[in-house]
Parts: sequence; structure tokens; C-alpha cells
Amino acid sequence: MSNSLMKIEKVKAYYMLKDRYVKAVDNISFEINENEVIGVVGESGCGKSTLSNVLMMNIIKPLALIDGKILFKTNGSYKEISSLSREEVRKDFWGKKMALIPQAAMNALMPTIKIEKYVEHLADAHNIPKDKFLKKAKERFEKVDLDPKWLKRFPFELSGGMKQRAVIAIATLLDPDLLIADEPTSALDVVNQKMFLKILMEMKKQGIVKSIIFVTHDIATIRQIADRMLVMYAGKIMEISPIDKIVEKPLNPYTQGLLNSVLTPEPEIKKRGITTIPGAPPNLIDPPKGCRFHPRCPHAMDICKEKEPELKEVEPGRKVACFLYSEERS
Amino acid sequence: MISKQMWKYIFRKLIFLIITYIIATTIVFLLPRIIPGNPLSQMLASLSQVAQANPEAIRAAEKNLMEEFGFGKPWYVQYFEFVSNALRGNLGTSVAYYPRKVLDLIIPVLPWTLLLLLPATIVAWFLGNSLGAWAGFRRNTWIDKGVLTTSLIVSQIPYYWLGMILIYFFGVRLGILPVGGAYTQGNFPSFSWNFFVDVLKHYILPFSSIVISAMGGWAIGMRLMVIYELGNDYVRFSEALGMKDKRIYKYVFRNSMLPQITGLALSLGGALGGALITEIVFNYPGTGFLLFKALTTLDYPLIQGVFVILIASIYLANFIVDFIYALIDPRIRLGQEE
Amino acid sequence: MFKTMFKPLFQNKKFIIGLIIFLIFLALGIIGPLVYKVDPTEMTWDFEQPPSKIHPLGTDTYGRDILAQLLQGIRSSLYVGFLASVISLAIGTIIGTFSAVKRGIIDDLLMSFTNIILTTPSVLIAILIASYLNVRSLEVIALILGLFQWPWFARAIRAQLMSVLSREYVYLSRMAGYSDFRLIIEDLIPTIATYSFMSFVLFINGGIMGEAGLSLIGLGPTQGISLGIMLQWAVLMEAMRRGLWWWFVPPGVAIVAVTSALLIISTAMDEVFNPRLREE
Amino acid sequence: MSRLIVKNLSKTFLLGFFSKRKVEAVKNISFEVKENEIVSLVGESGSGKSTTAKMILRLIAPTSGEIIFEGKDIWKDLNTKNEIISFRKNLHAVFQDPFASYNPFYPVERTLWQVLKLLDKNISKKEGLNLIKESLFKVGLDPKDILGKYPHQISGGQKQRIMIARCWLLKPSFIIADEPTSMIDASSRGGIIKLLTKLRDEQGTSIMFITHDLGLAYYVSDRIFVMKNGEIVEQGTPDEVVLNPQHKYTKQLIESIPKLYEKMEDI
Amino acid sequence: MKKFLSIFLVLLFVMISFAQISLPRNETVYVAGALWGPATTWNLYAPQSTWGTQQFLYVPPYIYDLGTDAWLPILAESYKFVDSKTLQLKIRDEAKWSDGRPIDALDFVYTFNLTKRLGVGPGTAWETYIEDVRAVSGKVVEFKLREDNVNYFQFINYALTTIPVPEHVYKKIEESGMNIKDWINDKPEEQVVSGPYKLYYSDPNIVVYERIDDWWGKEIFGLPEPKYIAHVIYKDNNSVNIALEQGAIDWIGVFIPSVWELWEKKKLPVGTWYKKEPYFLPDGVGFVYINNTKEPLNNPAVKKAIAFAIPYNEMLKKAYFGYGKQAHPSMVIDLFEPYKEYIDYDLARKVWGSEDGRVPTDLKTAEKILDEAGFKKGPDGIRVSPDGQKLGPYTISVPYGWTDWMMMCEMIAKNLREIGIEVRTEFPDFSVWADKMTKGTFDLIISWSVGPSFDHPYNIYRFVGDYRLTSPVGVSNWAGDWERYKNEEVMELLDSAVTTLDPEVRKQAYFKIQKIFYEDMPSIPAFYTAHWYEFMTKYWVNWPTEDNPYWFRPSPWHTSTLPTLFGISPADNPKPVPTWFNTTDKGGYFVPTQKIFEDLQNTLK
Repeated sequence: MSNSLMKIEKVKAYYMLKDRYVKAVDNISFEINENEVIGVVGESGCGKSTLSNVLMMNIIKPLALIDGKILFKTNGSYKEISSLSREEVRKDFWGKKMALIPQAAMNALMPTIKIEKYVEHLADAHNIPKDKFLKKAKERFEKVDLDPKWLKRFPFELSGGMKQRAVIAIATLLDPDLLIADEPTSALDVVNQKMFLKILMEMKKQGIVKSIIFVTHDIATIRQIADRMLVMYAGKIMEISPIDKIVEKPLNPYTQGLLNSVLTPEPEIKKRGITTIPGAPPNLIDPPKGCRFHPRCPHAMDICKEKEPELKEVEPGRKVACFLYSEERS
Repeated sequence: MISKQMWKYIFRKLIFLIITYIIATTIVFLLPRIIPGNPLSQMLASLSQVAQANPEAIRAAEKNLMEEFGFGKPWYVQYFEFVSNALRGNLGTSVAYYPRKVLDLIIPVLPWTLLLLLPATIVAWFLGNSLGAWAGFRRNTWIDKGVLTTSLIVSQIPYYWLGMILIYFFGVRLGILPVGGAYTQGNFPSFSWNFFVDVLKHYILPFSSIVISAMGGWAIGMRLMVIYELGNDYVRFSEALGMKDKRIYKYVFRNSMLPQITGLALSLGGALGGALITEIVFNYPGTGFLLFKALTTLDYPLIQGVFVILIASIYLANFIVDFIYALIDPRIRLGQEE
Repeated sequence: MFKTMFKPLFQNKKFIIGLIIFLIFLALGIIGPLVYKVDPTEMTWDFEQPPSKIHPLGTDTYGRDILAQLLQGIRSSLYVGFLASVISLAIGTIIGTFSAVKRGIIDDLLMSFTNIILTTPSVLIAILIASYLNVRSLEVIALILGLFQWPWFARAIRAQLMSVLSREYVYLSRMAGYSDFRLIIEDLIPTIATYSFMSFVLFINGGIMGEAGLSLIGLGPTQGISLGIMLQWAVLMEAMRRGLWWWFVPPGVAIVAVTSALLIISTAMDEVFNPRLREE
Repeated sequence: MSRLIVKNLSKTFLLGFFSKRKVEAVKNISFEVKENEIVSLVGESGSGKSTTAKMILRLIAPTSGEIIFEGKDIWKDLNTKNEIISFRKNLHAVFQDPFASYNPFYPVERTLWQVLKLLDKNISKKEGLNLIKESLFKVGLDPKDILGKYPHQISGGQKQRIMIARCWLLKPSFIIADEPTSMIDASSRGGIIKLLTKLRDEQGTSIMFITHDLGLAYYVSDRIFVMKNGEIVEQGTPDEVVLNPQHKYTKQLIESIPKLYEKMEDI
Repeated sequence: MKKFLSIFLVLLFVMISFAQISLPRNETVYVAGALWGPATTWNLYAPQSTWGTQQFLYVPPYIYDLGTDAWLPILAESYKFVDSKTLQLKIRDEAKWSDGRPIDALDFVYTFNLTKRLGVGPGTAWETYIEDVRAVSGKVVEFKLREDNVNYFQFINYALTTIPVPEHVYKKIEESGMNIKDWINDKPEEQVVSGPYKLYYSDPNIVVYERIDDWWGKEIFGLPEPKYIAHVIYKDNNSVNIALEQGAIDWIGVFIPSVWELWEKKKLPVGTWYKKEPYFLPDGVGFVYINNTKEPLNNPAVKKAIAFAIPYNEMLKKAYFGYGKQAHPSMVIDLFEPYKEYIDYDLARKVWGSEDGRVPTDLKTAEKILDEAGFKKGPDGIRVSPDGQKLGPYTISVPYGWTDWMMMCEMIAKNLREIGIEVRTEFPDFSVWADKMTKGTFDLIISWSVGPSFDHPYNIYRFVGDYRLTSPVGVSNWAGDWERYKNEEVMELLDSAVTTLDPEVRKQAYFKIQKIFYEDMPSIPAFYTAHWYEFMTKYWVNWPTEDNPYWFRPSPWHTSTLPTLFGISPADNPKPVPTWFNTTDKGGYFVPTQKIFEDLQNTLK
């Protein structure tokens, strides 16, 4: 597709420890389109946080990019950022092209200076006139429903929800194309959570950011904002599909399991009941052979134990890695 | 910009220090009196060693002094006299330097102690922290390892021993620096260039021995602090926003320094002890010297006086540092945290 | 558990180095005087001899063998340090634990007391106490030093326990009918064990350095030989002026070596056990 | 009959030594829990729900009010050691954080031994071990995977199951489950819930869920209490509370929760 | 705190007010070892006035010289015994206070009365021995002996050596309502003195005296050579000695380990009294005091055995750098010629069996004495008295940090253990040790006694053997007889020695006391302590030494050190010692003690 913002091709990123390595992201390919929100879900330890680091090219020892390419569209052409060093990516892309809202966004602001000052420093870092940038910050604050007077305050004077909004306002100050949000709502109460999601979507609608990667373990949240959902398991993509279709009919047994464990206050859920995926996620140092999910899969077949299923398009726009939908199934 | 909360914070600190001070000085007063022993023995001993001293004269002197100092009275009477005199700015009369007033003995030497203690402590603090931050920012590099190893060793060199080594090398072996005193004997204090240089020359060794041995500890602490801070979200967020390392280091440095300021306040007491011993090693004419004299002659009033003044100075410094800290850290200034 | 916990320690280079140096000095202190059977107080006719075959580290003004003194000194200094450390640890643990477990007014009072000791120039008070004591044995010196170095430890212990006390397993133990005492013994003490051990190591340093400092100004132990006493004698006999380097250098080197070894051990432990410093 | 009656319960925390600050964590709440009933106390963090739970568990003393468990005021009527022990046997808890529920210095089965000793001081090692194994089977764990392991060696789900095994051993008449599923992966949440409800079904245990997750409350409870700022603002059956909320706060809460089958209009 | 701050500011101001001044090196004598802390007061009405006050600022009528056993008249021109109980002093006509007022008899009377009134000051406790002090005329003072307490030594001592203060100055202070004892007298311009020097400057680091160039005694004595005397206040010997090596001090009175190294190894222009051992003059007698109240330690046999067991020479050599000599058992300092006649050498030789009558170190004899006295060695090697008391465990103690004495204790303890007396060393802090010593609760201690003086050995016999000076065990007493020895006969002999004017009677009394002491052995005189005195000849020469013995108390800290300053001269302009450094019969000013006593005796005829 020509309108993809980012292409991830066969990326492998391992934590290289002394005598072993953790295959946190193992041979992953997908594309991020312009103007879309991708929700990344998975259980803890499935590699989703590593994925967000890899997308940023925030590769710090012991994490290492083993293989694969990451292409980022800038000025109409794709730049292979995976061939650049972390420092280079940081210099040319971070903030401007891609921005991050970290996991504990509550503490993301430099605590002992005023937000205004921080914004000025940011202008400095990108060689933007200070007043212009401050003005922009004021506008952005208004956009996230924050009184610009808070710019003159210290971060700790803001409440949790306000801080979160300030963070998103600052993260998008440079109008990045891609926003990566790593579990940004887990520390918020539901009311603030909703407000945050609203602002996030507003940013996208207004074109301040083009695409959003939203990493979370909460499918219900993704359901509300995402266009596509990417399901990760043990360093692999199990399924990547439009969210509506997944909710309607999850294909991969793992996705099914996840969806069936969703617990929201809805009569439908009560009716259908919730189920559990038996067992526990595998150790990423020595993952099972074949399909990594097979030991927990209710539909596991012999082939699953031997061969790794590939991520294949089974319906238009839907890619699944499972032998249930493959010709090789018998 | 000073909020009500901050005034409250300052007020509470002050109350706490005053209570502490009262307790500390009471201890200082009571300790010698709990333990039996004659405070006049040193003086009587030196009187009795004078060849011509008559037994009668020694007896007369003993009687005279006991009355003069009121050592025969119950301790609580002595304590109330001590407190009421102290409140009127009279710390009593020294035994060994009778009839000198304790305050008159302390005042001339106090500036020398402060001259040694404050700059050395602050310089050590500043250098140590800078070094530690430098190492922390370059974690696991050779710089870090070098700084850490050196700090680990240097911080364990007792300042007094370092002082002895410095005296031996620079004073005795090389003979390039004076080994003791605050200025060349025969020079009288004045505000002239020569005198200043002279004082400086005498200052180098004691100053260095304090700075060197105190630096390591700060460096180790700061390095850890920086490593902790570097793990904080604001670092990651700032990086992700494309901020330069220099700026981020500044942030980290700033935030790591804040606890070190409190550390500075708490370390002052220890630093004072260090300075006192250094004074003794270097024959520096400060309060340490005076205290040493007072201790060897068991001069109760003088010992009390030195303690009362030194502890007050430490608490004052402590309070000032806390105040500055409160001003610098907005979290306290605005009453967010305690 | 303990096996898996301590295994990484022995993979840490710093820890190994520190431990080896410390063990060497410990051996010197414990076994040294048994092997090198020279009476450190015996006055020979060899006055102020530089190191030689008969006196490997030379002799002092009174013809006493420096090596014998050094070995004995290391032993005493370690003993003082160890004892002071035990005392500090005991006081700190008791006060910190009480504060954390009892809370309320007891906590307030104990912590105020702790802060008072913390802000008071303890060196001065130690000097004061030392100067008023009749005969100061090594144990008394250790006691004086031990009395003043616990406050920061008590505060840290209290903070750690406070956080541990709000952990669920403490509630669960309580719900299994545990008394305060049993709770402290079974659940709390092990939690603070590594930190306490690190502090223990640092307290030993405090004890060794404190003893030397007190000795130097003539307020050290009045009996026996310690590293501080050696330094004091060296100062009294003007070893620096008279160039008797073999007298005042070895005790200082021993102090620095032992205390830095211990500090290195503690730093290494911090690196291993402190999750924020762990590298993996 | 009501197993637990909470009457006018309040808790005020006093902070600071010099300047006393008051924090009213729980304000005059009252409710009852019947035998065989599952109720949920729902609220955001800071709403006072955990404090309430700890008061009922006799871990924190209330400032005022009564907590009557099986006819006895737990803060006034339990005077002898035996009374307290029997209270501990009958009212138990499963906590939020499976990691914090285990002392890292002991093997995980310690928690089970603790309750065995509570039941019978003189239980032999062999008997105890059998009981423990039995209870582990009950919660779907293989004793081989568990016994002798330390907390960091097993998963969160397993830990939470062991907690429930603890309840199986003890067979209390009332369990307080303080956020039992919030720290474990969604995929193993169902199992935990099932184990707890099974306790109710088989033993007639009353269960009180303390949770911020309205979804969970809706799913398992017979009745729901919504707490806000130390007060119970709404109560009723799950359908009443969730489908037809009355209080403003509850309405806002339900409206804000992302749902699976319904897309929010205003995002 | 405000007050504190303002004091600090004032101090800064004071500092500013000083211009850069340095003393001219070749006109200044730098001193060390007499002052170890800040100056106290330049007022004699204090237990201890600052060094220099008694030495240079205020002068007495006479100064006693040890070497010739004679008296140097300073303020006094002469004395006259009106009768055996009345002494008249003639003050020099030239004698003036530094403000020009003459020093007269009324100043003396005032001084004595003030001392009596305050209980402290020049001639403290004079009223014990002197009945009355009165002015006969402007320049003549008269002293009357107290007949109910006749002690000629004390009478003469108080009359001849009590330093007068200027009445007109002190009166004014009294009138201002100030307590005389609180007066510091630290303003150089206000000081009114009788001596050749006056305070010039003082701070906690240094005290400087400046010569008064028109001193009244100029015509009689000449002026002392040094224009300035500057005492640098050091912390300890170590720093003093470093300064000495660097050529910064000229005149020192401190202990220096291996002092010979300075000139033998380091080739420094430094000297002491003797070029060889013992290097220093004796300053007093160091005793091993034995508690005479403790059984069986007080058994004379035990004490004698201890005397034989002390390793005198080895200990002096090893622990004392050979700076002292073994003391004579008679307690008389026999290094000064005049005192030798008071020793009954024949008796000493007979009793102790050695050449000069000193106690030999002989463990065998010690053991024999104990064996004969019935002290049998037990299985643990410790002796038991005939009535079953163990000899030990005892402690021998000196203050901590007195390294030389500590070493001596170790060596003595070792030998005593060898002869079967269990003794271990104990080194408490000074005050504790002093408490034990003065309260009589010790076992064995090493301590000082009085030094040489014109009433030697009366002073030392009294100090060690006069039970009237002591107090019960447990009550502090600084005056003497710490070992609590009691012997009526000794007291009678002592009294007879000071009430007689017949030298032979006195001598016989001393001999008798020696005989008793040899039998009773109240305590053991072990060694002569050293009169610490070192000098540097880089800037100043002609220091008194063995070869140039013009003054025998040359240490800067000694109260009678003033004449030293008249003897020394600048290195670039050496001058001979003034001729008045001699006895009257040889053309000098010194009046022999013997002559004074003869004059006194003559009044009886």
C-alpha cells in the first residue's frame, strides 16, 4: 500500500543477555497506514512494550535489532530508519516524526521546573523560536481542555488527569506523524481515561497526528478507538485485522480466548460468560516449537507443534497466523 | 513565591531545631556532671608541679576555685545558673584559662573553623557531586569505573591520616608548604595581600585533606542518584521528544542534586567533627584546637561553651541549607511534599 | 531461595574483589598474631629501625615491632568495628521496627529522637562522652561509636518496613493469627536482611574510622593496640617530622584497605539486590 | 440472616505530628451481607473501599461504627484469643496483588501452612501436606509445580489460585476478595472468579468483592455497592446499578467504561 | 543569633584595623612550649597568669639561683634581719613602675593584704608563716615571722620572692567595682609593670612581649637583648618540633624524642643543657608511689623488694631516651652540688650496697627480701604473705598519653610479676588518675613530687612524708603525702629542720629521716624528671649550658627564667654574659643562701 506511514519487515529484536537471549520481538511484519489507529494487545510479557521501543528505534543494550527493516515515510519517500543509529533516529525523528507517551505518563514531565520552561527547552532543542512555540503550546493546552495558565505551574500542581493531558499536549507539540502510546491509561480512573481517549482521537481527527499505535492489554479500550487491532503473543503477531471484524468474529484461537475473557458491564458478556485460556504464556528465552500458542490452544493440531504458522491474509484486510485458516492444515 | 505551607515547613523545622538544641545542650551540660571527677585537677596538678608551690598555697587555690566555679553546688542549681547566664550571653568562665570568659576565648577562633569548614565542605560537596554525576551519566564506561573505584577508596581515607600523609610529603619531605598554623608566626592578621597569600598557603593542606576525603562519598552518592534519576519517565519522555542529552543531563543533575542538598545539611555535623580533627592535625587555630585544649584540661565551662556554640552553628547552617532547599525545590516551596 | 539470591553476588566482580581483600585482612587480624609471634608491647633495643629482616615493618620509638602491632591493631580495629556495628544495628533495628510497627505517637517520638541524634553533631557528643570516661576499653569505644551511627539506618528500616507492612503478605500472616512479635521475626526481619547486612558492613567502617579518629585525639581505647592507637603514638612520637614513614603509613593503609573493601562489598550488594541498579 | 452487618462505619486518619490533618476515608457507611451472597464494593482508588475491607478484616480499627460478624461486634466482643482465632477462621481474604501476597523469603506453601496451624496447632507434617495437596488440586494446580517453589518462580495466576486454596483449606464463611483479578492477565481472570464462586456454591460462603472494575462486579455479584469519597452512593442488584443507574456518579462511571459491544458515541 | 552576628562583624572590623606587621627576626626570640592555649590573664591575682606575667612583666625582690644556691636581687637592694623574727627589705631607689611611679613599700603591703583578702595572688597563703607586713619607710618593708608556726624557709621564701603589684593601678580597679580576679590586664598601653617587658600583642596564636627600652633597671642590669619575645601557641610537641627544625623557634621547653638527632643527624644549630646524656637538667623527682594503706603492699619488705625490682637504667634509657638519671634513694637531687651535703652517703652505701648509694636493679635480692619476710610463691607464681594475703592483683597506672611513663609502667610491671607480685598496667585519663592519686585509692602510680629549691630536701621530705598534709583515704588532697605515709618521728624531724638555725642540726635531721625512709620505704624515688630546655643558635647565642652555666633554670616556662634573657645575645653580635652573674664575693650580685642564714643566725648572738 502506498499510503502506509511505516513498514515493519521481518523485524527481530532480542534482549541479548550473557548466555541467552530473549526473543521479545521475533520476525514481525506489518504496516502502519496513514490516518489509522492500531491497537496492540497481548498479555504481559508478550513483547508489546518491546515492539513500541523497536518502532521508535529506541534500541538500548541489551536490546538489539537482529534482523529486519523498519521504513518510515518522510517527505513522500521511505527512509530505512533501522539502518540508522539510535542517536540519529533520535535527532531526526523523535518528537518531530514520531512521539511517545510513556507508560507512566504521570511522571513524564520534568518535575522541578515549570511546564512553560520545559516547553521553552523543547523549542530550543528543535531550534524553534520560543514565543512562537509557547503560543502553540497555549493553543494545544486549550485543545486538550487545559487552561493555559497551567503552563506556568509545576507538574506536581496538576492532578493525574491533567498531567496526562499536559503530556499529550506536549508530546504532540511538534506535530509528529506517529504517536506511540504505551499503556497510557492504566493509571487513570475511568472518567479521566475516557477524556484522554477523546483528546487522543481529536488530535487524530484534526490531523495533528496521522497515526497512533496504542499499546494496551485492554481490548475494550481498543475497541473504542482503534481501526485495526494487532494481537501479539510470545513475540509474534497472531492476528491483525480491523477491530469490528475481530469483535464480530475472532479468527485466531488466541484472539478468541482474549475476547472471551473481556469483562465489561454489559448484559451480553454476562450472557455469554467468560472463559479462561489455560496455562501461562511461554518463556521467551526458549519458546515452544511450532506455533507458540499451541500448548494452550484448544484447537491445536499436530502440525501446530512442528511448524510455525505464517501471518497470512485470510480475508481482505485480515491477517491471521494459524493453521486453522491455512491450506496446510491437513 | 513563598507559600503559607513553606512558612509552616520552615516554622516546623525551626521548632524542631530548637527542641533538639535544648536537648543537645542539656546533654552537654549533664554528661560531665554525671561522671565523677574533679574539674580542677588539671589546674591543681600544674600548680603543684611548680617547684616553689607551697602545700598551703595549693590548698588555698583549690578552695578558692571550688567556690569561684560553684562546682560544689547540686547539678540542677548549676544547670539553672548555666541556662540563665547563657540566655544573657554569658557562657561562664573557663577553668583552665581562668579568668577568661568562655565566649571571649571562642569568638576569636570561630572564624578560623568556619573558614576551614564551610568552603571545604561546600567545595567537596560540589566537586564530589559533579564527579559523581559525570560518572553516572557515563554508566559502565571506563570513566564511571574509574571514578567509582577511586571514590570507593578515597572516601575511606580518614581525613586525619590523609592530613598526616600530606604533612609528611609536602611539609617535611618536599618542604614546599607549611605544615601547620593558619599563617606564618610573627605575622599579625591584617587585610593585606601578603597576609592573604600567607593564609592561603597555610590553608592548602588542611583544606585539601578535608576536600579529598569528603569528595568520594558525595561522588558515590551522586552517581547512584543520577542512575536512579536516569531511570525516570521524564528522561525517557524528554528523549522521545528529541531533547538533547545535554539538557536531559541538566535535568537529571538538578533533580539528583536536590536530595544531596538535604544530605549536605545532615552531613554538616560530621563535617564539623572532621574539621575539628583536621585542625588538630594541622595545628590550625580554630575551635577544634580550643576544644582539644579544653578536653585535655577538662575545662567544663569551656567544653560546654564550645559545644553550645558549635552545635548552634551547625543547627543554624542546617537550617539555612534546609531553607535554601525549600526555596530551590518547588515541591516543598509550594507545600506539596514534606 | 538464599542460594538463588546469593549466587549473583558471587558473579559480581566487585564483590569478589572486596571480599578477598577483606578476608585477607580478617585473616591477618585473626591468624596474624598467632603466626607472627612477636610481642607487640615488648620493648627491644632496636629503636626506630626501618623495615628489616628481623622487623619486617620496622620498630617504633620504644623498639616495639610495628608488624606485630599492626596485626594486633587490625584485630582490635576489626573487633571495635564489628562490635560498634552490632550495637548500631541492634539499636537501629529496634527503633526502626518499633516505629514502623507501632506507628502513632510512638512512631512520632522515636522518629523525633532519631532526627535529633541525626542532626546533632554526633562526633562532638562522642568526643564528649569519651573524654569523660575513666578507663576506655575497646568495648566502651565501640559502644560510644555504636550509639551514634544508627539513625539513618533506623529511618531506612522504618521506611522499608512501612512499605512492607502494607504488603498483603503481612496482612495474610496477621490474618493467620500472628502476633506482632512473630510478624517481626518471620516476615519483617528477612525483608530487611540484605539492607541490614549492607548497613552492617558500613557500620563496621564507621566503627573503624571512628576509633581511629577518637584515638588520634587521645580519646581512644586506653588499653590494647588498635590502628588508631598506632597512629596516635606515631603522632606523639613525631613520626612524620622524623620521617618514620614505616610507622604511620601501615596503619592508615590497613584502615583504608579494610574500609574500602567493605564499602566495595556493600556497593556490589547494592548493585545486585537493588532492582533499580540491576543491569539485566 | 445477615452474616455481616456494618453499621455507621467511619474511619478518620490523622496525619502529621505537629499539624494534624484529618482524612475521612470512610464516612458513616452501613450495609449487610447475607449468607451465601456475593456482593461487590465498587469504587475508584481513594473511595475508601480498601479501608472498609481492612476494618472488616480487623486489620485497622474503625473510628466509629459497628461491624457485626455472625452476631458479634468484631472490635468489641472478641476478647479471648480463641474468639479471635475463630473469627480469623471464619472471615478471610484474597488480596489484590499476588506478588505482594507472598513473602519472597519463604516457599509459597507457607501461606497454606499458616492457615493449617490456625485450624489446628498440632497438625502433623504429613497430614498437613496431604491437606495442602488436596487444596491445590481443588484450585486446579498440580502440587508438583507448586510445592517448594518461591514466589518469583510461579505465575501471578498460580499465586492467586494458591490464595484461593488457602480459603479452601480454611473454609471460611465469609471471604473478602480485594481486587483479586486486577493484577493478573485477563486471560486467567475467569478461572479465579470461577474458583471463588465455586466456594460459594459448595460451602455457602459469602463473598465480598472489593473492586474498581464494574465489569467484574456486574458479572459476579448479587448486589453492588458503589462507593465514592468514603460514602456508598448507590446500591442494588447488578442490573439495577449498571443498566439503570440513579446516582450521577454511577451514571458517569458507567458511561465512561469502554465496552466491547458498544462503541462510545462521543469519542 | 543577632548578637552572634554582630560580634562576628566587630571581629572582622578588628581584623581590618591591623596593618601587616612582622616582627624583626633578629631582634625577636621565638618561644614555644610554655603556653599551650590562649592566654589567660596578665593579672597576678589568678591561679595561673599567662606565661610572661611572672617571668617578664612583674619582677620579685629576689630570684633564687639553683646553680650557686644564691639570690639575685632585682627589686630589692638588700635585706636586713632586725632580729631573728624580723626581716627588712630595702627596695632599690631606681625601681619604678613603667608609668614612672616609684615602687615603694606600700605597694608591697598592698599586695600582701590583697592576696590575703582574695585568697589567691602573689604569695598565696603567706599568712601561715608571716605575722605581719608593714612599711617602715617609703622604700623599706618589714616582715614579721609567725611565732606560732616557725618555718624559716617559708618565711624567707615569702618575703624575698613575693612579687608586688602597683597599688595605684589595682586601687583604681577596686574602686571601679570590678572583681580584681576578673581583670585581664590585656591592654598593652594600660599595663603598668615592674619588669623589663610589656605586652605588645596577643591573639590565640601568639603572645608577644616588647622590651621597655627605658626600664628602670637599665643602669644596674643592662637591658635584656631581645627586643621582642614572641611565644607561638602550638597544639603539641610535634608541631613545636617541626617549627624548631625549620628554624622558626629559638627557645623551647618541650620534650623531644631523641633530641640528639637534631644536631647529630640533622646538623641543626640546636642544643640542650648537656651535650650528652642526660641532656637536660633535673627538674624534680619522679616517684613510684606505693599506697601505704593497703595490706600487704605496705609491708616494708614488699616496698623494698619493689625498689630492687625497678629496672631503673633500662627504663630510663628505653622509655625516657636517657633524659633522666636514677634518683638517689635519699630523695635528694644530688646532681646539684649544694645539695650533696644533705645525703648521708655512708648510710646509703651500707643499706643499698652500691657505689653511690643508689638502689641497684637486682631481682635476686628482691626475691630474697620477700622470701625472708615470709612471702612464699604460690603455684601461680604469685607470692602470698605469711598471713595468707596475696600480693596482687595490683595496678600501676599513669595518665593515658604520657607515653614515657606508660612505658615505664610496663617495664616495672613486668619485673614485679617476675618477683611474684601481680601487677598490671592501667592507663586511665588524667582526671581519673589524678582522682585516684589525690584520694589515695591507687595501688602503685608513677607521679611527680616537688623540685629543687633553696629549701631542698626539706620540701621533698615534707611532700612525701608529712602526714599533716594529707587527708583520709577517699578525700581529695593535692598538697602532699599522696601515698598516706604516717610516721610521727619524721614529722618531728621535719619541724626541727625548719625551726633551727643551726645547719648541722638540720643536716642531722635529714640524715635521720633518710635512715627512717630506708627502713620504711614510704615510696620509691625512681628518677629525676627533666627540665625541658632546648635552644637554637641561628639567631641567638650564649644560651646557658653545661659549659656556660650562668643560669640553672633556663627553660622558658620556668618562673625564674628572666636572667636567661640578660645572658643571651644576637648571633651577629655576640656579647659576654654580664659580670653581675656571680656571687657577691666574686663581684656579682648573687647573695648565697648560706650568707642569708648566717645573717639570720647572727641576730641570735
